[in-house]
Amino acid sequence: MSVSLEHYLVLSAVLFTVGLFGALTKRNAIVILMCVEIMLNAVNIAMVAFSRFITPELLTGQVFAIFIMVVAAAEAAVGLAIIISIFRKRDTIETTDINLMKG
Amino acid sequence: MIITSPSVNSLLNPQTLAADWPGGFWWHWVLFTIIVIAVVIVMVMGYIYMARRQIGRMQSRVGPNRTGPFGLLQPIADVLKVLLKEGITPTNVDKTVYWLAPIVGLFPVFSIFAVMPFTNGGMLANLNVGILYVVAISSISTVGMFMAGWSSSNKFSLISAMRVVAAVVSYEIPVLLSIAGVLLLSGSLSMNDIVLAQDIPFILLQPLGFIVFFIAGLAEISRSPFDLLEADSEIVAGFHIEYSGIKFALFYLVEYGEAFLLSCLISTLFLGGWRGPWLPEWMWFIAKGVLVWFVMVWLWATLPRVRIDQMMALAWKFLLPLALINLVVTAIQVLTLPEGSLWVMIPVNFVITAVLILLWSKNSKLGWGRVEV
Amino acid sequence: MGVDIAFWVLAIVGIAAAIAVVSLRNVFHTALMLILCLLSVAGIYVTLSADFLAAVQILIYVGGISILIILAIMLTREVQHGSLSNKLRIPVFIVAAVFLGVLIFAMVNSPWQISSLPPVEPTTPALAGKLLGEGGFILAIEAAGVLLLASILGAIVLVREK
Amino acid sequence: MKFERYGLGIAKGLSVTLKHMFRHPTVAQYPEQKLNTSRRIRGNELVWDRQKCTGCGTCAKTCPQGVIKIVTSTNRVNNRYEVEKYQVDTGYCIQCGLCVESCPYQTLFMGYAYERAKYRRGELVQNMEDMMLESGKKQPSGYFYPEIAQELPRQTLLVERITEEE
Repeated sequence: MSVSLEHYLVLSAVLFTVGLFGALTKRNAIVILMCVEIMLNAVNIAMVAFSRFITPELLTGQVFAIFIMVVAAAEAAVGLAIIISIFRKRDTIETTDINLMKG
Repeated sequence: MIITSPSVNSLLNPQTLAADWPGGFWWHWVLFTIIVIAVVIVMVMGYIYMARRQIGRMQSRVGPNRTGPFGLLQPIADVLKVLLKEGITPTNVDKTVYWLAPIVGLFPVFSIFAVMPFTNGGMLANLNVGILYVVAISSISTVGMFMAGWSSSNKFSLISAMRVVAAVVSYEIPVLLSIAGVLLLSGSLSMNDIVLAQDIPFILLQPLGFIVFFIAGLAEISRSPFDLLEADSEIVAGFHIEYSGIKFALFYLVEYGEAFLLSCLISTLFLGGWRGPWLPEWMWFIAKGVLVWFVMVWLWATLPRVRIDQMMALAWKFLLPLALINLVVTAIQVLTLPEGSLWVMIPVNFVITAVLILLWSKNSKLGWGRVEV
Repeated sequence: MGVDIAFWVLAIVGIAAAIAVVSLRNVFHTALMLILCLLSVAGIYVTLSADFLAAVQILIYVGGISILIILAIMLTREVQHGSLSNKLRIPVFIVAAVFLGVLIFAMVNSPWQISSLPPVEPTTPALAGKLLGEGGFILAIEAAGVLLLASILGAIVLVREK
Repeated sequence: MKFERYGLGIAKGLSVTLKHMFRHPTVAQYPEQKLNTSRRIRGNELVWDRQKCTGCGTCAKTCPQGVIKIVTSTNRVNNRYEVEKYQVDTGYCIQCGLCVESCPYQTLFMGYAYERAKYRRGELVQNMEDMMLESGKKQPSGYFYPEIAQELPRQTLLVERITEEE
């Protein structure tokens, strides 16, 4: 069976779901950030697969993938900076312990 | 399996391949992969020999001269000695990571040589994204070093690994920016096309880019004077303290393989690669690489080791602004200068380089203003 | 044929690595598995004939983001505590499974209009034209540049010691 | 205009190392080439003149390590001591030279040789036959004996080899 668009989309969906599961269940903030990266990558796979199979002459999907990478890089930088400053203040990065705003 | 796929084959640019270069048969790929790996290992041995002899002479010593004529067999003796040693696995190491680290470090070094143009088109894979591939893959070997440093469960190796990461993260930026200057001139990412574009070697057109790339490259592969990740006086041996036997040999190979890689890259990007009169092409390529290695060992024998804060300051305050200015100046020159008048750039760029380095070196002090560069 | 084998190998490696990321307890191993997952995604890009994107993926994710993540792990000393789950484990698993089912159902049953054109080769000049040329995404690029600058400044301000 | 701040230091250093590279190396290739040691070297062996020795045993008494062993018998004919056994354990010898200085008849000398590495500790014990001056194999050092020192060759130094070349 030749690899088609559906294969890539299913791969993308599985990766996205795994990332989603991790992002919602993990307690370590850095691991949550990693899971978000996996989700962004899953979206990128879907983008590039659409670009390859539906509009191969336009490359718009790849352009969007590049923008998603830029946003991911910015998000990682700021996110890790926030995590490190939280760690400095409170000496933990367990999301269950960071509950100052909880009523 | 990936190689035989039509999609990847179509990534290769068939026009720039020489007529007698193999393309279609899988055993050609296997054969030439083995040849490239063998060349790398032989050159690494040659580099080790050359470094030891040259440093010896620069310190008024002789260097190894006992094994074989002129000590030529010394690297082989070294390799045999290291391989025959007992491979010790300390108790508290993270076993899987500890065993995988040398392989993760070694694999990128070999795979980069797939896109290195030893002759005109004489490369395993003429990728369209050649230089980008080189920069991308070389960052994987940092992960190997970090794995080694972390899994050894040794404070010294962890400090060393942190230094590796800090150095690579900071110096990646000047490296990429100075490569971008070259790419503006060559108009292609393919390594072979970069060499083909060098009617004038880019070291003349990009003197500032060359200096930035050379210094930042030295820091990335942690050669002296930026070898503070294995500063023996502070942190014993760096990230491979706990390694012995064949695993240590692999790290040694990575270290000198990266040196060979950097000299080949400089030869390709700035010195005109395989281009040159009279001699065969591959000989020019190797000769330029050896010349670069000579300069690297010369610096190694001369300069004292920098501190970590000096290293960071050099990256962010000195190299980064200079690389940015170089990129902007090159872009303006490429846009405004008419076709075929590249030689005008040579004196202009040399003047700009001299002025910028004078201006910036006045501002950057090392060691509370006592030792100044 | 080669593309098929490559796809299956890369897909299985990628999914296995992703599952390892969410299930391993050692945070450093998690980061290494993330790197493996990102590398296999780069391989997936190659099978989709997006060579430039594959190289950029390795450069940004493996060379940049994962190194930063490892650095953050080291700075926060959370390796000993491990990466534990919170109380929502089972409900989230059910929700994720249902979500995956819906996604796959929608994807498989949608009538995609597959184009038979060959992919653009090489992609680098085409992408450059798309990004920077007439009618391209030059405004978005400028915005991305501003975003990156803002995030760098923000990160520096956040982690700066008083 | 001073250029000390503009990277001239690096250039100076590089020129120094380059100069050294084309200079003659200043090391001696040891097993083949040997430098002359000091004329007054305290080599790690003793040389003993049997003819002049009276067997008084002063050397053994002064030795702080107590490594000199001397056994004598009385010779009634010549009315003197006959040395039966004289041995030094050079493994414990600290080369202080007190035995040489204390010898009233000037029969004991420090050795001039320095290559006495052995595989067994027992082999370091110097016997009577091994230290005799008469055998001609042993060269006494000029330590405490200026007249012997004058006959020995002058010491050669690595520094001299450098100045030779320049």
